[in-house]
Amino acid sequence: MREITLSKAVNEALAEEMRRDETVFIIGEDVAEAGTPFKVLSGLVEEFGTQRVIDTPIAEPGFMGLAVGAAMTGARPVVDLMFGDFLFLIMDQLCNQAAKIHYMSGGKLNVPLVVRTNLGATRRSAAQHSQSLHALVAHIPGLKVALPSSAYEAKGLLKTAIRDNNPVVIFEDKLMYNDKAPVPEEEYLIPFGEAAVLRDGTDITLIGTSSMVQVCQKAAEILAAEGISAEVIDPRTIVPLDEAALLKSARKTSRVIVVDEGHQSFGITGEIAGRINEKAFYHLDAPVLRMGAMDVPVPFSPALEDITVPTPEAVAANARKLMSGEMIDAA
Amino acid sequence: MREITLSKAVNEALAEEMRRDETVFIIGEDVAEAGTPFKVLSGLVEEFGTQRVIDTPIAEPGFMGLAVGAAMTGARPVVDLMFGDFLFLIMDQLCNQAAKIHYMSGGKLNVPLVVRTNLGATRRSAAQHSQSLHALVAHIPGLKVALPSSAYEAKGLLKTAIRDNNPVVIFEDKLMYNDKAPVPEEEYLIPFGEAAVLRDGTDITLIGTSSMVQVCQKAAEILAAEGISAEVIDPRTIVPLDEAALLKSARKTSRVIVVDEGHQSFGITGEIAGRINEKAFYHLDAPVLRMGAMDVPVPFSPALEDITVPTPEAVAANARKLMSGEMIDAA
Amino acid sequence: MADSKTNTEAYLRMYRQMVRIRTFEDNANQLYLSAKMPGLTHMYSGEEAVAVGICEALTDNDRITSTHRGHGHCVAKGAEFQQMFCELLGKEEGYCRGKGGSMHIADQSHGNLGANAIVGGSMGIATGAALRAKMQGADDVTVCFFGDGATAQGLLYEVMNMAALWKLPVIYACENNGYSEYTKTDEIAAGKITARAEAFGIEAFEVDGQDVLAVNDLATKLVARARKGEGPFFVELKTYRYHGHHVGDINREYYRSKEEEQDWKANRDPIIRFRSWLVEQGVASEDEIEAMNAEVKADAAAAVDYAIAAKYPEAHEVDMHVFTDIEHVLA
Amino acid sequence: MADSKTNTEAYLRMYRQMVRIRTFEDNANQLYLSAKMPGLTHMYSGEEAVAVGICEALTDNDRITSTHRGHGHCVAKGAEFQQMFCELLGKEEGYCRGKGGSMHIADQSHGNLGANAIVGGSMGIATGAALRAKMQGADDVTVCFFGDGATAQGLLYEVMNMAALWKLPVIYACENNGYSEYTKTDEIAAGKITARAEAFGIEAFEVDGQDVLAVNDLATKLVARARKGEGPFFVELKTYRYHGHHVGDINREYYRSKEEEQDWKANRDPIIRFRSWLVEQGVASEDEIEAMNAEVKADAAAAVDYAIAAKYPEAHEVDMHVFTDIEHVLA
Ligand SMILES: Cc1ncc(C[n+]2csc(CCOP(=O)(O)OP(=O)(O)O)c2C)c(N)n1
Ligand SMILES: Cc1ncc(C[n+]2csc(CCOP(=O)(O)OP(=O)(O)O)c2C)c(N)n1
Ligand SMILES: [Mg+2]
Ligand SMILES: [Mg+2]
Repeated sequence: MREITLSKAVNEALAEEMRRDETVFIIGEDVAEAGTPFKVLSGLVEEFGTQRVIDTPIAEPGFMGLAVGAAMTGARPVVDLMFGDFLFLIMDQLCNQAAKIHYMSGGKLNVPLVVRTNLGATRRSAAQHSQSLHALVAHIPGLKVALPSSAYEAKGLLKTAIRDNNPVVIFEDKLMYNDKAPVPEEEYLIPFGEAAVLRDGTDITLIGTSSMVQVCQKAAEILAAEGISAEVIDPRTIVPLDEAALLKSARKTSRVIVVDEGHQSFGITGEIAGRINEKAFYHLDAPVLRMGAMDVPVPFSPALEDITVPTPEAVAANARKLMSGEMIDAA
Repeated sequence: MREITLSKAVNEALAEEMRRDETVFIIGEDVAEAGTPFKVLSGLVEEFGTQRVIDTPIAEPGFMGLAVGAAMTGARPVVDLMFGDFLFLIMDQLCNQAAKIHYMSGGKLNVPLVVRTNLGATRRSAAQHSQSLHALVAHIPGLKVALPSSAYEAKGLLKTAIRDNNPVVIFEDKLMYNDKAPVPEEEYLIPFGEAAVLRDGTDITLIGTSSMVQVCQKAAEILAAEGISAEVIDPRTIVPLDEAALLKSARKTSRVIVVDEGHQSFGITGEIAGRINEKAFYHLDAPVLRMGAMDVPVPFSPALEDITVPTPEAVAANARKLMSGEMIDAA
Repeated sequence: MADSKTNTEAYLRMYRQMVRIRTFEDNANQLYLSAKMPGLTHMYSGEEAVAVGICEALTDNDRITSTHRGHGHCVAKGAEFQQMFCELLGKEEGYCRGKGGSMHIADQSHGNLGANAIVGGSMGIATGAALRAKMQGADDVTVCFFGDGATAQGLLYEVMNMAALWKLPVIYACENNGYSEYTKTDEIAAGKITARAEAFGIEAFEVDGQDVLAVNDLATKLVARARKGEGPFFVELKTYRYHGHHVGDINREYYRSKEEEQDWKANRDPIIRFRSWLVEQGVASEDEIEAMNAEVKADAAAAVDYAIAAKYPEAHEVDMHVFTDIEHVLA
Repeated sequence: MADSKTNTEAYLRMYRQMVRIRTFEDNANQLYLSAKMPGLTHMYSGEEAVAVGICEALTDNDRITSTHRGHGHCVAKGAEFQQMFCELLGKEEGYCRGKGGSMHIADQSHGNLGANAIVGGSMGIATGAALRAKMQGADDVTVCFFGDGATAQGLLYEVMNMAALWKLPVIYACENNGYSEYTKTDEIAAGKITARAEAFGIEAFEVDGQDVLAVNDLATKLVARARKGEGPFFVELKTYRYHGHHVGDINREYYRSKEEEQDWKANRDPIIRFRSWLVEQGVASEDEIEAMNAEVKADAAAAVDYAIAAKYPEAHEVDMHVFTDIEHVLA
């Protein structure tokens, strides 16, 4: 199969959906000629024109609000939010408005929009351009949340997001834009709420999201070399969450580590660990371990930044601890 | 001891701190003559004048920003955010600015401010005036988060918050403003990071936050009548979190329910349950149960709203399940 | 332009709509006072000429966004008493199946995109609806209603900038009733409100909001121009609310005098003024008007009775309408 | 007013500061190109007269807030090369111990409250610092620097409203360099920028940002007036950035021509212009100027060498400075 970058995969998804459905449009800062600072959208304005690839002023709450209104009246806006950190600016329009309008109207109004944004540190971009804020939106009922971990997933999930009749927030990993993966030429969609088992294993389950899927995969390789068989699962969407797949794996391996790049406390790992602990409790040989980004603002200095994010080595080390029963003393 | 309302307790805390420290001031909408819609601040403008009890236009991001700047230059602003739901409007100033400035400046700049706001449903105020959004701010490193559950705690925690050199968000329960509790005449402070054991018990631990403390207390009474001895713990602050106290109780009783009024998913209960599961795993006879508000926008209709929030009966029912071993089959 | 027959119909329709709003509010207030309505609500009484004068210039394809003080807009845009009262009481037959309540009534069938409990929260939505119309090549116009207090929200300036840049068919209708909750407008609004729109190159107008014909005249002209792509426009309508900020705001002499209220009611009431004019002009006789009033009163009474007797939504509706495609999200 | 001796000193100081900025940027760019600097940075070259002309009118007690393009403000407000380069390279001796980096440099000792990576993010902070000064009865003035693109952020209008209502000693300095990232200003800014401030009753001025004397003249007058309580003020400074939006923005002909760039550099360079004037007026000879230039160059080279050799912060610093009172938050 051909291999394309995540960036290209996103671009294709948008182009295909815009060709298919003329109500789809893109709105955000420097999305047209510039094709965004990440150059993800290059070429789209040439095909679809400035009426459907709309450059806005630097007014995130404003254009997010416009997208809500356009979505309520029949369009399918794809909002380009340049950095995930800017979510803080659009929270009211996203969480008080978009997320709630279908419910508050008793099902009469729909808000079919997508917010495309990103997450991930270690780009030396410091505390306001490096956050992974997916937990915040996952906490708000009415929003779906997708976390692709490869070019393949980025395309399939984005196409699904655009066709969804609900507001969806999709986070791409900034560091992955140039990573290639096999992506079919033919059209495909990835349904929401279906986790992918990326590697089968029997001793321990590594649940990774987004950027942390690769980390889990690498950890699994390290562990394999030591004779430990790790299963790697990628939930792909955290709302809806494929609880059944996660529980199935947990019951099989009896040991689980959840790895996510959001801050560890009050984030994704607590939720997933909480559900597994509750619903697979008697199958577990050890507590579910959680590994998120450190609970500190992301530091600029490379000497500090790199240690704030889980690494394959750290995941493998924790896996060994779980296997050896070391956690028993701790707990 | 005299009994006063939570509203009066907050008012006293502010008045005392404003008398003690002239850098303390209040800023927000209708805080002066009107004393806020909840009338919590009545009388303060008369004592401290409009220079220190400042009525603002309806511009939450704006006055939050002003507070950050004033705090960085030596003042101690207490921001009055009329409804917790409006947090979505101030997230950038609170989470990208206030929370990170001390860290980003390598410890050179401080942001000693307090955001006083509220949480809680069942007031028939619908989806945009009923949310309990403390999980969102707890997820952001650099913010302390206090959740008083009585007039006594409201006063002691607010005074501590005002003296803290970091940004603190304190959530009052809207429904509790008129609830009375014993509050000493003499000055006292409640340190952050120290949970309160409100009721001793041996069979099960009920961890409740804010509005859910009363629910846990009532559940404990129901259970006591049935011969089940429940311990009730109130963390009082969730950042910092008194993990040691929670673990101690969990290890003692071996069964835990965490009850919180924020949405259940990706919220407070997952974090607390996650930590207990991890660190007290081999002491637990059953999985830690989590009870949050339903993962739905808060509905207006009383017929629906009341069933979205945990009740004493529901907590007691879950406690019985845990005691009877019913959860074993489920897990 | 229109012949006298048409004008007569329009005049009587406008009169009738103003009376319907006043009558609706009187009943809503009564429901509150008799503790039959859950929560609080904000009365539109006194401002009827604004909503009616503007909505009379619109078709069902044109859209509006409304505010916390939204009953007037809702009635003026064509809504029925019965579904409105049902919504206010949280009943299943309400416009939003009881899930929205007073602050979230939406009536999609007549182009009312909904009230909003976030002050200024619908400015983006209205502008986005206008963007959608323009993208579709439709000549529909959207009117965005908001109060003087809402002009303090930065979102307004973000969306006016985009509306001006892109010549969107949106009319910003600022209902200046002199108060922002419990505060006089001049204490919270610097400079001149219309100048703020003009600074973005938007034509702005001031009009007496108590004179339904003046409002309707201006609205008719601006709507026609907006349809031709000459928008956006900004209109400041000077008006007054008779009740407190909400139904519970009874003792309000600390922020405005009884004399002031009395003066507006006695000398500038939009219904009394228009009624005299209708009689003077021979459009309707006193008797005809009294009959119309009585009919409206009877309609309202019947609707209230109906709503009181109507049923609440079933408990199982609580987790419906969170997403369009998941029937029961918690099932 | 000032005697010629003083003027001479001031002139030479301004010239020197402009050269220092240009030299700093040339070195920073070189560090980027030689892959010695982590991340990206935004060059101030071309805009030197703005920062220098304004900051020359301020004392160390006056404050500024800065932007993502902040090196110029930082140098002009008195910062040292060594600590600045250390910060850019993420070293422990940097102004922020390497935690902030280019986009977050703050230098409290000279009243620089910090750069900001959120466009418009410091508008509230600056206004709040002015509020604090006013509350203290101090006559300190705060200057808020921001770009033309930032005028699209609603926050500006929220804080200008409050600054105008409360007559705060703040000067909004809009550096209009014609571009907002990769987009021309007139494509994203409707109407007239100064009119937006005037609409709030704020006196607004336009000035040639390439003429350091014109900038300094105006700034001196406005600072003096602001000290007397006649503020706030708004100044639009027409200027130009020589480099791309950031150091990585190399191929930029799709949004602006090489001719345009060449024209500004050749004909409107603030340093060349001022240098000629100094020589013409006999304030300094060509030789003196060359000597000054050489000295600055040597300073910068030494500082760069120092910074390259300097050490990174220790790993244990990663969880310091999250809170003022918790040494290691994750300990
Ligand atoms: C973002 C936000 N801030 C504050 C409030 C509380 N609040 C509700 S209505 C109101 C006053 C609105 O004044 P105005 O816009 O003039 O409308 P009016 O009530 O006069 O019709 C306020 C402050 C709110 N609902 N939303
Ligand atoms: C809230 C926010 N939106 C977008 C960006 C990305 N961004 C960084 S600088 C910039 C352009 C700023 O333009 P202007 O204010 O004119 O400043 P200039 O770069 O021209 O100095 C943009 C869009 C950001 N950092 N913050
Ligand atoms: Mg008003
Ligand atoms: Mg610019």
